[in-house]
Formats: sequence, structure tokens, C-alpha cells
Amino acid sequence: MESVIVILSPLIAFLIIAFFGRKIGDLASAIICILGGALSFLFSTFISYQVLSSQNPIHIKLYNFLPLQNFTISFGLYFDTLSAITTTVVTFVSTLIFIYSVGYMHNLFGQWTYKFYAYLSLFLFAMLLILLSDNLLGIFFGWEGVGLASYLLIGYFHETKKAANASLEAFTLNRVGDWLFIFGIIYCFYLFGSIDLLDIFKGVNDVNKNLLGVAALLLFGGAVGKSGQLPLHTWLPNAMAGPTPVSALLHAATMVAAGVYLVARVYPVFDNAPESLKVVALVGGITALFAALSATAQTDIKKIIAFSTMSQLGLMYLALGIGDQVGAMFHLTTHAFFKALLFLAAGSVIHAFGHHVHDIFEVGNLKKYMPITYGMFMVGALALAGVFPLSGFWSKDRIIGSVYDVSFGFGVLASVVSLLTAYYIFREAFVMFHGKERHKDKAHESEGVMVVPMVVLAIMAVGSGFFEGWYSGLFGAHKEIHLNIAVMSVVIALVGIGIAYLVYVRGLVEPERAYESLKTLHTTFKEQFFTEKLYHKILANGYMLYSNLIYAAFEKQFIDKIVESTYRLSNGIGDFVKFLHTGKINHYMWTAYLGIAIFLIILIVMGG
Amino acid sequence: MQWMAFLIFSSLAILSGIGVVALPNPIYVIVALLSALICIAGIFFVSGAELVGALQLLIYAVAITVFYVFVLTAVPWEKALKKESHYKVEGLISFPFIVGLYLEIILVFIAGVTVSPQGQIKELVTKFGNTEVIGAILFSKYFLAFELVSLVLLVGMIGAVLIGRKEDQVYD
Amino acid sequence: MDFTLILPEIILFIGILLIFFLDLFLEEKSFKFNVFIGGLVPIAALISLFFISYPSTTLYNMVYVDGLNLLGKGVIYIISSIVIFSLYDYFEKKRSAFGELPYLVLTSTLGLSLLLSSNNLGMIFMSLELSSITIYILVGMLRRDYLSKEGAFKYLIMGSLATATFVLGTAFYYASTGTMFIKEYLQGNSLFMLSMFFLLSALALKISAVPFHMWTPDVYESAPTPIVSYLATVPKIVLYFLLAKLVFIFSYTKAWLVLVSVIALASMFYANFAAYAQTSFQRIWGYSSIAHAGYFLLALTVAKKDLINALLFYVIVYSFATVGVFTVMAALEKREGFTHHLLDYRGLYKDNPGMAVLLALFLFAFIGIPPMALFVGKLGILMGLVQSNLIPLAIAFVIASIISAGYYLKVIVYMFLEEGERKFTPAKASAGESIAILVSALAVILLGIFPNIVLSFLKW
Amino acid sequence: MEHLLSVAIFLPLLSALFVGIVRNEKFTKLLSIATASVVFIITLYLFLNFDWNIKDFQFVSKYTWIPQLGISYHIGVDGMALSLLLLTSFMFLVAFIWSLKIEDRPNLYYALFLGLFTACMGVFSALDFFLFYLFWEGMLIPMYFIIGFWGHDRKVYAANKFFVYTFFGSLFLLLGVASIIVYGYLVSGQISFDYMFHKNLSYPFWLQTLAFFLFGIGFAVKIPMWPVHTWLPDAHVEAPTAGSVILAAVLLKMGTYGFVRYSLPLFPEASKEYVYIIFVLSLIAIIYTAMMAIAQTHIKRLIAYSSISHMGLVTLGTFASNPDALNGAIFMMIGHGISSAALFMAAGFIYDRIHSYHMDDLGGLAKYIPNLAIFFMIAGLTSIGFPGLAGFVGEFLILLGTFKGFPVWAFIAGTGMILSAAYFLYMYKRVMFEEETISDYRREKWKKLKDIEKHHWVSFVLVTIASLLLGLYPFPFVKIMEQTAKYVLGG
Amino acid sequence: MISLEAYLVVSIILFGLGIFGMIVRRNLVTVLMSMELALNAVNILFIGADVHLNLANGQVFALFIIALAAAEAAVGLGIIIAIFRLRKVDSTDEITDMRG
Repeated sequence: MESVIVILSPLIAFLIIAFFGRKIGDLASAIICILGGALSFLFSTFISYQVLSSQNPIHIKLYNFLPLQNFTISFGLYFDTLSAITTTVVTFVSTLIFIYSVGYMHNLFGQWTYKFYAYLSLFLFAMLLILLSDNLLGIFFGWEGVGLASYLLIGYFHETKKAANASLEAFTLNRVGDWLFIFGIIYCFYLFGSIDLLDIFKGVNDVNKNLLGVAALLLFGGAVGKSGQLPLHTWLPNAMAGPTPVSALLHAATMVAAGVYLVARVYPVFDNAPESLKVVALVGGITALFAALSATAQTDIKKIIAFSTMSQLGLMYLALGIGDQVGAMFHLTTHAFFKALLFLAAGSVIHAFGHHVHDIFEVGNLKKYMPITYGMFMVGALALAGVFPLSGFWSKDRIIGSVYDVSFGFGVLASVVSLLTAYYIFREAFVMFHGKERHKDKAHESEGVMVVPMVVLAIMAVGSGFFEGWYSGLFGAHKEIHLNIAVMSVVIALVGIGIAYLVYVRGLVEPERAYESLKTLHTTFKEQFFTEKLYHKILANGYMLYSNLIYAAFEKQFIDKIVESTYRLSNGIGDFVKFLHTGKINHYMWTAYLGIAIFLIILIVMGG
Repeated sequence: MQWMAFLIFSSLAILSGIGVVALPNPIYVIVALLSALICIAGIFFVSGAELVGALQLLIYAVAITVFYVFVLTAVPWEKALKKESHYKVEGLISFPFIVGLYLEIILVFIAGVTVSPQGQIKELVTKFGNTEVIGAILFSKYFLAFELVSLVLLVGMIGAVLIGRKEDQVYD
Repeated sequence: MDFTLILPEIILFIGILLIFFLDLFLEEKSFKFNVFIGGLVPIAALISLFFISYPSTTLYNMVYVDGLNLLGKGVIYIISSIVIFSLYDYFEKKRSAFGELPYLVLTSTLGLSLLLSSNNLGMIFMSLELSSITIYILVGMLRRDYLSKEGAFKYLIMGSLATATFVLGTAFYYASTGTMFIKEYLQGNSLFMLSMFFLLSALALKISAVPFHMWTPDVYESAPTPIVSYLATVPKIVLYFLLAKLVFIFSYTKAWLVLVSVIALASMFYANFAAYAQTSFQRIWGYSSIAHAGYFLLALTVAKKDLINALLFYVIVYSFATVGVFTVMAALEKREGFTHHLLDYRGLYKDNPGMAVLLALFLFAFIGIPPMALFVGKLGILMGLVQSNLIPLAIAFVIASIISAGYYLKVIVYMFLEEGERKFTPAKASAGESIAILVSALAVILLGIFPNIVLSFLKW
Repeated sequence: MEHLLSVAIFLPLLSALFVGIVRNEKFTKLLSIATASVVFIITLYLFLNFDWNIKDFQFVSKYTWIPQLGISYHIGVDGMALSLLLLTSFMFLVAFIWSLKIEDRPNLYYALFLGLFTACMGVFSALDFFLFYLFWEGMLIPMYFIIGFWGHDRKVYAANKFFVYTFFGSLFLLLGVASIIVYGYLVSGQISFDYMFHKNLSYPFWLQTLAFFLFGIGFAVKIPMWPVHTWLPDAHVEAPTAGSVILAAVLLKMGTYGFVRYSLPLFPEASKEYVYIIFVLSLIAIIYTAMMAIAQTHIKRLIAYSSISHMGLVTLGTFASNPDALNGAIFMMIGHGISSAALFMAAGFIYDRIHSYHMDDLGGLAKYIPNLAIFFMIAGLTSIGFPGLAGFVGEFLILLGTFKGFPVWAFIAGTGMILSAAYFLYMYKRVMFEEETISDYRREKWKKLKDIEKHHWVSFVLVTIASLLLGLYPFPFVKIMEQTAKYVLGG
Repeated sequence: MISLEAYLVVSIILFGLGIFGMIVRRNLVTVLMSMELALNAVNILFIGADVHLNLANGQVFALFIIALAAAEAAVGLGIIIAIFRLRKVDSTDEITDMRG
């Protein structure tokens, strides 16, 4: 029962808000939404405790969904260590962000803002469905559900063209992933005769490795779409058009991480098809580097963090790909805390300027006006950069360590990514909070309802790293820290921070001049290696152009013309015949006689 | 002898027939038609169908021709002379087909006609005479058809009167 | 001599004489009365049909009666009756209230009725010509109407071509078989083939098949509309009964199939295309009837009883639908200035919803939409063609039907979906016309849902 | 009980007669809705009483009708037919409620719809070819007039195109029917139009081929499959809203129903032999038509093209010779019926308020008529196969089933998921979002826009509930079709 | 005895001439006369057949044809007169009000 409440409470919250939101008002809706999240968190903590203490997964069948020929798909909930803990983390972060959003969205109250909370609740429900479903189809339900929620939330300010476009892009690209995902499910069904996770885990050893690899890659396709990995990545930066809590919740802490969770969830499948893991690692590694490079050239407050998210997710995939499932999941957890924190802090800055400021170079020296935000951001940034002893250090270090264990090349790549991470996040921090005052409007510190969640998250961001050992222990995958790598990582992080400090605080190099001299490189990074242009201008516009062309030239002028021309042809023949019918009786006779003559010929040719 | 008469009558009939088709003046056409009908009646006589031949002369050559003459006077035939009496183009186009029809008939002949004579009318005719025999058939077997003929003639008469009468004589 | 076998014909004949004398002795005012009596006569004949015991022959085998031709007689009596009932108002409005009308129609029916019963080409010829000449007269019966005379003349000339070819065919038949009775004759003989050919041509002309069709639209356009409803139906029913007989003696020749199918195909496609260019509703019906002649001829390509049954059913229901259509048109035409130009039909639904709906019902029946009875006919012919392995013809039939839908729909569009510019006084159907329309509409629907009413008679 | 099905079929026709006699607007509307409700309840009752373990047709009634031609009044349902009957009665109920506010000739409007209702119910329950064809063609006339009378600018063109095109298809169907009946006659010496009789015959391959294509043309036009689809966009664009609803939700299903009921069980070998033709056409329908859809600026035309695209998936599933795919295809018919109906209602509502279907004239409507935006979104999500709504289950089952025998085809067909999301959301964006791009004039005008009214609410809520029910608990609906699939595929 | 072929040839030639006349003649009355010729031509064939078959039915038929031709001519001429009365026209190219 408790386990059902975990997933139902956000749903109930959603329903209440959806049906009565208009009556009960925005604040009440927000509170219901928070209650839903909180309740869910409480119960999930309880369940996690149960699961962890008893070491027995809890499996609940809900109802029969769909009968197939030899199998009945039924929905159920499955709590094991992985899902229980992830659920707890997700509900925890979500609840905090819900609370934060009350402050953030406050100035929009009265303008149907209850919708926002409905969407958030819906999102949480769908997310929990992903986490807790006991079969792949259930996961897919949640998968699409979070996609929808993300679509709605990105497009929350749908009056603007930017948000509308971003939401469209997000959903469509996600659908590409979902397309692969659903065939992954179908493939699994034919491999295992079932799509229940437990059946799959049982059967992985008995099936053909190559076929399993195909299934794994199809599933991974879904993960790629959801996590904004290459090549389905362009939606993620654009998704920052949504309100900041959304960015924090969906596009940093939870939803995008669902891809990682999925791979971890069905890890046995991947594990038994090692070739597929290489693809995972490759995609993750390249995305990590790609996104980190792109992040260095961005100037949008949230986009930098978005690219950072992409990069960190890439790192997690890299970890999954080289076999460190637990490392990836742990990084997912810590990342949820500090990235949410970063977003909330960034949101705090944006909120301070009445939602008008989006570029980091529009503001400056904010530490004077927003000391708490500054602190929070710094904590988040340090955690992200992986500075000892913040949580980022522990999780990232574990990944880098594992990577070096497997492949030196990937290890170097991970190190470079760390360096870049430290650089870009501190570039943002220093530009915004130090330096000259570039903003014209007056900035102010955010109110308590926004600060408290940040503080809580900051505490988690600082402290959660120390649970690394405990976390690994839960999964039985304890890993010693390599001191040399740890030291190296910290040094790399500090170097990155140092560079940022030297450039943006000390002004050692004039940034504008640097950009000028590295213009090509800078543009390349800023344009995400022109992938966005490629997708938008060539693929999307090309598709539209091509469609319009075919519609105008083929559908209208050919297929439909054929149909219409039959009518014209009939009329034309009719006119001709009409012309033959002169009205002279002699002509009538003549025609009849002609007929007789021709028929006589037929008669003679045919014989008796 | 029979052949000679047949040939003479038939060639005259055909000649008159050509006249019917070719002559421009309607009055001459009537004369040609009359001549053709008389020649055909001659063929009938030659073939021993005296009754039909006689009726042909009576009904056709006299009654119907008078009809035509009557109508031609009602419809001033001089008017017709002011115009071309034939459609030349149609004639030219259709002539090959007419010839074709003839050729085809000949072809049919080459293919062969097999008719098995089976009746005994000749004997009856020699016994009772042609008219009696026809009369016997007409009033036994074809009695109903004969009644229909009378009805046809009646209807034809009524129709001619109905349609041809002067319309302003009828009150509205 | 068993004269009961020709009881209905005798009744008709007595009726004709009765009306003839009534017309002579009564004043012009009796026109309606004459028509009324004239309408009753076929009904009396219809009733007399039930007293005939069949099958049997009489009058030196010149007249025979079986179930099939009784069915044909019944149908033509019904149609003659409703046509006669429907014609008085039209002719009065057209100021052509000839007292001769009812008995002329009856005379034609009498001829056709005998035609149904006769097996002898001489009888057939005379009865056919009796009906033809009567119809030539009826076509020209509109007073002071030049078009009516033009139509009559054209029909007469073309009809006389049919007469000439028919007698030529008969002559060949007689020459080759030595008899004028229609019976099986299997000796391959070129004269016999020619007789087949000329008889077919003559009948094709009468049923207005391409290329002998040219008179049809003109006559349909010019003749008095109730007369069109007569000449488009009753002679055709009878001629198809005759053709159904002939097909059994002629169809063993190789050329029959080819000839009939060529005529049928030419009729279907020529007429269906030609109808597209027409602006006069009457001419559209002319072409429609040519197209239907094509459909019917398809069923005569081979001697199959199922096919013939389907054909006869189709012809019967087609006739009812045609009578319905022309009666509606007659009722519309009575209005001042109405010309049957398609533009005159615009907005008909607004002015006369009842008429428009009925007309649409018949139009849809012609397109071949169930549950209207013409659909069953189409289905039967299709099945018969498939059964005879004539699938190409079946496909041609289907395609022609599709083409035909276009121009029927055009009329429906004009009636229902467009606004009329000219305003006419509302059309009022006379009592007789109402009867005719209702009977035919009922027949079209009822026979569509319960075709067994007719099918149970089609037993041989 | 025995005659319940017949009652459900002919009750609407009876009501239509009453409507014609009484000619009272209020009475008409009330009677129509009452009729639809009763029929819906009857079908629901049948649905609940349906025994899904029995392979045979249920609720059968059979009476001799035209013995000379072997025609009988034979009706009965299996799971598939019953589901479609449920859909039909439900959709008519929704359409009737939706049209409550119609002012132009309401009596005629409802009478025609009631006639259409009978025809649709009949098509799905007839077990006699003649009866089937009767209903199949019977739906032509009411629909023709619905488009012709209450359509928009080019209504005449669209109505004629619809009529002639469909007639074209159905005559080929008729020829196909004729050929199998004749074959049955030649083989058994007994002429019979009965479905069961023909089900028990097995045709030689040449006949199967012939009949398969003849039937196929008839059904393909109705579905419609590429390339005989061009009537559908025109018909939808011009039809009144309720007409579009019925056309999309019910009429299109007749084609696929025909495939499942007739083509597959009667011509099994031909269906296997020529499966690739169907597949190629289906894939073209899915992808090509999706491209056509995104190229539209007219909302209804877009939805019409999306219908074609979805029906392509249905045909794919139908011919995949896999029970799951077949179940999916049937389920998708229902799902698509619901979604397209809702979409057309939304489009129709927009037209009612703004008098334009063109996306260039629209934009930012979510701000002005938010309730519609919500329902529009739900309808769209159903259409694009969003899990939890009715569209997904069918799509999933089709892909799942097709994947077994034809993995590559299924995989390519799956791109329909992406493309449909793209065109629907692109349309939604242009209609509902981007308020900042519209002119101030419109902004002023649209401030006064009235959001959906009570009867709209009811219709939308009904459709949404149906969509959710089917999407979240499809179990009974799929289960009931299980025997059908086995029966159809000869298992 | 004259052979059937001879009758046939004469008959068909006259028949063809009659038809040809109907095609080429312009005047209404002459068209009708050509028709008479065609009808009468067939009589020859009947008589020939009679001779050949040794029967008399053909003669009966020939009588019918003669009577019919008379009736037809009567009606036809009546119509011609009516047309002339109404329009003052007497040639076929002038009675083409209905065409197409």
C-alpha cells in the first residue's frame, strides 16, 4: 500500500490541480503539488528503509494491462535498492524544487499558474513510473509521460516563439529516441518472451549475445534521446526556455538522468552484450567532451549549466559503458543535488531581475547584492568542478578512476572534461558574481521560500559525497579511491578554476580580445559544432521544404490531377460526341449504316 | 423465259431504284419509285406470287404514290429544287460502305447458302390457285396478324389525320 | 381455339374500341373520363391474367403463354396503366388534350402484349410495328409544338430503318429455315447468320443501342414527357423479352458474343460520356437509356438463364424507375417556362422538396445504390457475367457504371446544392401523376428490398 | 436478447422516420440523442454479455430473405465487430451532442445522421454479403448530403469526389462479391450470399487473387490507402464538424474492417502472397502522408492526412499475419476513431469561433480558449500514440506483431511515431502557441472569444474518458478480439 | 426456276439503294420514298424464298410489309405536312433543332 502511495500521491495531486486548480487558486495548487511530492518522498524513504534493511526487493502487481498471444503485460511496481534509492533522491529533489518554484513563480500567480503545478505533479508521477515500473512498457509509459511534461513545461511560456519552438524540438527529438526505445522493448519481448524486468534479468544469459546487443542498443537509443546525448542533443540547451525550476528539475536533476537510470536498470542486458557497452561509452565520452567544449563558449546563464548537464550525463554514460554502474548512479545522485542547486541559484539570479536577464554578461558583481545566492552557486560550482571534499569530487573521482582502469584514452578524455568543467562553471560564476556591475536594474536577494531549498540542496551537495562508500556498499560494488587520481583530479579542477579566475576576475586576458583571436574556434563551440544549425536548417527545414514540394508538385499536381482529369476527360469526350450529333436525320442514318457495315465485317471475320 | 423476264424486271427495278436515289426533282423521284414498284410487282408475277404482285400494284403503285403526289403538292416541291437535292459529302463517304455491303453479301454467297426445300405449296397452288392458298394461310394461321394489319392501317390513318390536320381548326 | 389465352388482349381491344367510340361521341370535356377509363383497361387486363392457365398455345401455335410472358404482360399493363393515369394533366396544360391519347397508348400496349405471346416472326413483326407506328404518332402529339414533330419524324425514319432491317432479317430467317417460328436451328448457314445479324441490328435500333441510337436523345427531348415515360419503358421490356428468346437460338454462333458485346460496350461508354456534355435533363435521360441498353445487352451476350433472369428483373425495375423520373419531370414541366435545361433544376429542392427527393431517389437508383432495386439488377448481371467467364465485360460494366455516376450526380447537385436563379410556381402533381410516382417509387424500393416478388415469377 | 442487435441497427432508421414525420427541432435533437444513447447502451450491454472464449459469432439472428439468390438476413458479431459497434454508437452519440446548436435545417441534419447511423451499424454486423453491401452503399447517400448541405466553400466538389471515389471502390467490391458468390455456386451448386458459407469454402488461388484485388480496391478507397486517398482531405475539409467526426471515426474503419472480415479469412493465400503490395502502400501511406500532413496550413486537411497515415499503420498490422498485430490494428481503428473525432471537434470549434481553418489566420489561441487547448492537446496526444491514451495500445501492438514477421517494415513504420508527433505538434504550435506573433487586431478581437460551451464539454469529456479508458485499461477490449484474430488468421 | 441467289442479289441491291437514298437525300419526302424502296426490296427476297422453299408464308409476310409501308407512309407524310405547316421547311438540314 505504501508503495502505491509513493506513485499515486503525485498523480492525485495532478488530478486535484487539473480539475480544481482554477477554483482553489495557484498558491493552493502549489501547496498540493508540494504535498504530493513530500508525501511521495516520505513514503519512498520508508520503503527504501524497508528494502535496504530487509535486502528483499518489493514487487507489487497492479493490474493486467494488455493480453498478448502468449503473454500478458501487466503493470506493477518494483522496489529494489536501485529504484528505491533513486526514488528517494528524486522525490527529495523534486519536493525541494517544488518549494523553490513557489517563490520563483510568485510573480506569475493569477495567470493560470496552477497549470505549472499540475505539470510538475504530472512530471513527478511519470518520473516515478519510470523508476518504479516492473516492466519495460511501464517504463515507456513514464518515459513518454516525462516527455510530455517536459514538452508542456518547456513550452510553459508558450506565447513566445522561442519556447514554442523549443518544446516542439524537445518532443520531436525525444520521440526519435522513443522510437528506438519501443523497438528495444519489442525486441526484448521477442528475445525473452516477456518484458518484465525480472524475466529479462533471468533470461539474459540464455540468449544470443549479438541479438541482445541489438536490443541493448535500441534501448540505449531511447536513453540517448532522453538524456540529450549526441546525436539527439540539440533540444536540451533549447529547453532552457522553460521556467528555471523546470530546468532544474527536469533538465538537470531527474528527467535527463532517466536515460542513465534506464541503462542502469537493464544493466544486465548491457552487461551481457559487451559490444553495446562500447557504444554507450563512446557516445557518453564524446558527448561529455562535446558539451564541455560547447559550454565554454556559451553566454546564456542557463545554457552553460545545460551543457554542463549534458557533459556530466555523458560522463555517467561513459561510466556505464566501462562497467561502473554504481559510479554512474552515484554520480547521478550527487549531480542531481549540485546541478539542481546550480540551476536554482541561476534561477535566483534571473528571478532577481524579473525574468528578463538571460546573458551572463548582462550582470556582474552580484555577490554584493545576493550573497546567499552567490554562496549557493559557489558550492554548486565547486561540487561540479569536483573539488575535495564536496560531493562532486567523490562521485566524479570514482568515475575517472574507473575509466583510467579500463582505458587510458577515455581517462584522459575524462580529465580534460573535468578541466573544462571547472573552467566553464567558474567562468560563469566569476562573470556573474564578480567583476564590474553591468546590470542596470536593481538586484535583490531571493525570498526565503527560494533560499531554503537551495540551502538544503547545498548541504546535500556538500555532504552527500561522504556516503559514497555506503552507497557502493548497498550495491556490493565498493571501490577504493586511487589517491593519485584523486589528487590529479583536484589539481585539474583547481587549474580550471584558476584559469577562469585569472581571465575573468583578474582580467589577465581580455575576454573579448581572446574571442576575437579564436573566433573560428569560439564560434564552433558556441554553435555546438554547428549541429544545431544542421538539424534546424538542413534537416528540419529540408523536411519541411521537401514535404511542401511533394505536396505541391506531386500530390496536388499529379495524384489529384489524375483524379480530376478523369472528370475533365469525361466532359471532353462528351463535348466531342456532342459535336458528332448534328441533328440531321441523314447523319443518323449514316451512323447506323456505318454500324451495320462494321458489324458485317465482324460477322464475316468471325464466321458462323 | 422466266429468267429473261426476271432479269429484265430486276434490271429495270434497279435502274429505277438508282433513279429514286439520284434524281433531283421530287416529281421525277415519284415516277422512278412508281416504276421500281411496278418492276418489283413484275418480279412477283414472274415468281408466281400473283396476289402479292396485284396488291403491290394496287396499294403501292396507286394508293401510296397518290399519297406522295398529294403531299408534294401540299409541300411545294418547287422549293426543293432551289436547293441541292443530295448531300454530296455524305454520299461519297457512305458509298464505299454501301458497296461494302454488297461485297459482303457476295462473300456470304461464296461461303455458301444451304437451303433445303421442304414445303408442298406448289402442289397446293396448282390445285387451288395462288390467291386461295394465300388466303387460306392468311385467315388461319395469320389471322391474328391480319387483324393487326388492319389495326395498323387504322392507326396509321388516325395518326396521319391527327398530326397532319390543320391545327387552327381545333379549338383551344 | 382457346381464346382465353388472349383474354387480356381482347380486353385491351374492347377497351380501345370503347374509348374510340367514347371519344367520338362525347365532347372534349370527356378527356379526363377517357383517360380514366383508359387507365382502368390495362388493370382489367392485368386481372384477367390470373384466369389464364399456362403454359399452353393456341391459334395454330401463333400465340403461346407461359409464366415468363405473363410476368412481362403484367408489368407492361401496370406501367401502361400508370402512364395513362399520369398523362391527362400534362396534356391539358399543354393544350393538347386529344381524346385519342388513351386508346393510342392502349393500342401500342396491345401490340406489345401480343408480341410477348408470339413465337412467329410475322406476328412479332406486325405487333411490333403496331406499337411503333402508334408511338410515332404519340411522339408527335403535342399541339403547335414543332419539336415534337421533328422528333416524331426522326423517330419514324430511324424506326423505318429498323423495320427494313427487321424484315430483311426475317426474310433471311425464313429463307434459311423455311419457317417463321422461332426455334432452335443449329445448321450453320450463312443466311441464318445474316438473319441473326439483321434482326439484332433492328432490335438494337429499337432499344437504342449504339450506333443505332441517334434518335434517342432527340425523341426524349421532344416527345410529350408522359409519352417518353411510355416509350422508354414498355417497348423495351417487351423487346428484351424477345431478345431473351432470340439469344437462345442465335447465341451459338461465334459472332453473336462479339457483336453483342461490341454493341453493348459502345453503348455504355458512348452514352455515358455523351451525357456529360448535355445541358438538357431530357437528353441526359436519353443517353442514360442508351447506356442502360448497353448494360442490358451485356446480359444477352450468352444464353444463360441466370443472366437472362437478371436482365429481365433489371429491365422491369429500370422501367419503373424511368416512369417515375419522367412523371416527375412531366409534373415539373407543367409549370410556365420550364424547359428541362439543367439550370432550371437549380434549387429544385428549395421550391419542391418532395419532387426533388423523389427525383433524387430515382437518380440514386440509376446510379445503382442499394436498397433501390436497380442495384439488384446490376448485381445479377455482374454475377451472371462472372459466371459466364466474361470478367472483362464485367469490369467494363463496373467502369461504365462509375462514369455514369458523374452525370447523375450533376443533376443532384443542381437540385440540392445550388440556388436557383429563376423562380417557378410550385409544381403540383395531379392525382394521376402522384399515383404514377408513388407506384414507381414504391416498386423501386420494395423490389430492391424484396426482389423475390419478381424473381419468383422468373421461372422457366 | 435475440433481437437486440437488430434493434440496435434499425432503431436509428426508425427515429429518422419519426424525425421526418414530426419535424420539430427540439424533438429531433432529443430523439436523436436518446436513440444514440439507447443504441450505445445496447451495444454496451452486448459488450458486457459477450463471451470472449467462444470462437463463433454471437447474438446471431438469421432469416431467409431472398431465397432465389441465397440471400438471408444474417447478422451477428464477434469481438471485433462488437468493438466497432461500440465505437460507432459512441461516436454518433458524441456527434449528436456536439451538433446540438446547429441551426441550419436541423431536422434534415439529424435525419441524415440517423440514416448514416443505421448503415454504419449494419456494416459492422452483417454476415451476409448482400446485407453488407446494402449497408456499405447505404452510407453513401446520407454522407453525400451531409457534406453537400452543410459543407464549406467547395462542398459540391468534395461531395462529388467523395461519392464518385467511394462508388468507384464499392463497385469493384461488388464485382469481387459477385465473383466469389458465383464460384460458390459453381462449386456447391447452391447460390449463397452467406458469409459463413463462404468462410467454409476454400477458393483456388487464381480466384483468391482476383477477389483479393477487387475487394482490395473497394476497401482501399474507403480506408483510404495511398494512392487512392485524395478524396479524404477534400471531404474532411468541406464536411461539417460532425460529418468529419463520423467520417473519420466510423466510415474509414469500414475499409479496414472489410479487410479483416473478408479479405483475410476468405483469401488467406492471396493475402499472404500479396502482402508486400499492401506493405509498400502502407509504408508510403505512413511516411508520405505524414509529410503531406506537415505541409498543410489547413487544420482539417492536416488531420485528414494524419488519418490516412494512421490508417496506413492499421493496414500494415492487418496484413502482418500475426494475431497481436491484428488485434492492434483493430484496436487502433478504435483508438484512431476516438482521436480523430476529438481532433475534428477541436478544429470545428475553432472554425465556429474564428471562421477559419488556416493556421496563418490562427495563433496563440491557448491563451484565449484554454479549455479547448487542453482537449485539443489530449486529442492530439491520443492521435500520436501517447501511452496511456487510446492511440498507443494499437500502435504498440501493431509494431510488436509486425516486428515478428517483418522486422524491417515494422521498424520503418515506427517512424510514423516521430513524424506524427512532428506534424501534430507543429500544427498545435502554430494554432495554439506563439501568441506574440499575432496582430494586435486579432488580439483585441480574440479577447472576447467564448470558450467551449456545455455541449462541447460533454462531447469532449466523453471522448477523453473513452480515450483514457482504452489507453489505461485496454485489457477487455483486446481480450474480446482475441478469438477474432485466431479465427481470421486460421489459428 | 430462278435461284434464290438471284432474288437475294436484286433484293439486297435495291435495299442498299434505298438505304443510300435515305442517307443522301435532302428532301423529307424523298427520304421517305427511299425508305419505301428499301422496304419493298425485302419483299423480293420473301418471294424468292417462297419459290425456293416451295412455301407461301413469305407472300403473306410480303402483304404485311406492303400494308405496313402504307401506314408508315401515311404517318410520315402527315408529320411532314405538320412540319411544313409549323415551319415552312422541307429538307432534313432544316430540321436540326435538336442536336448534341
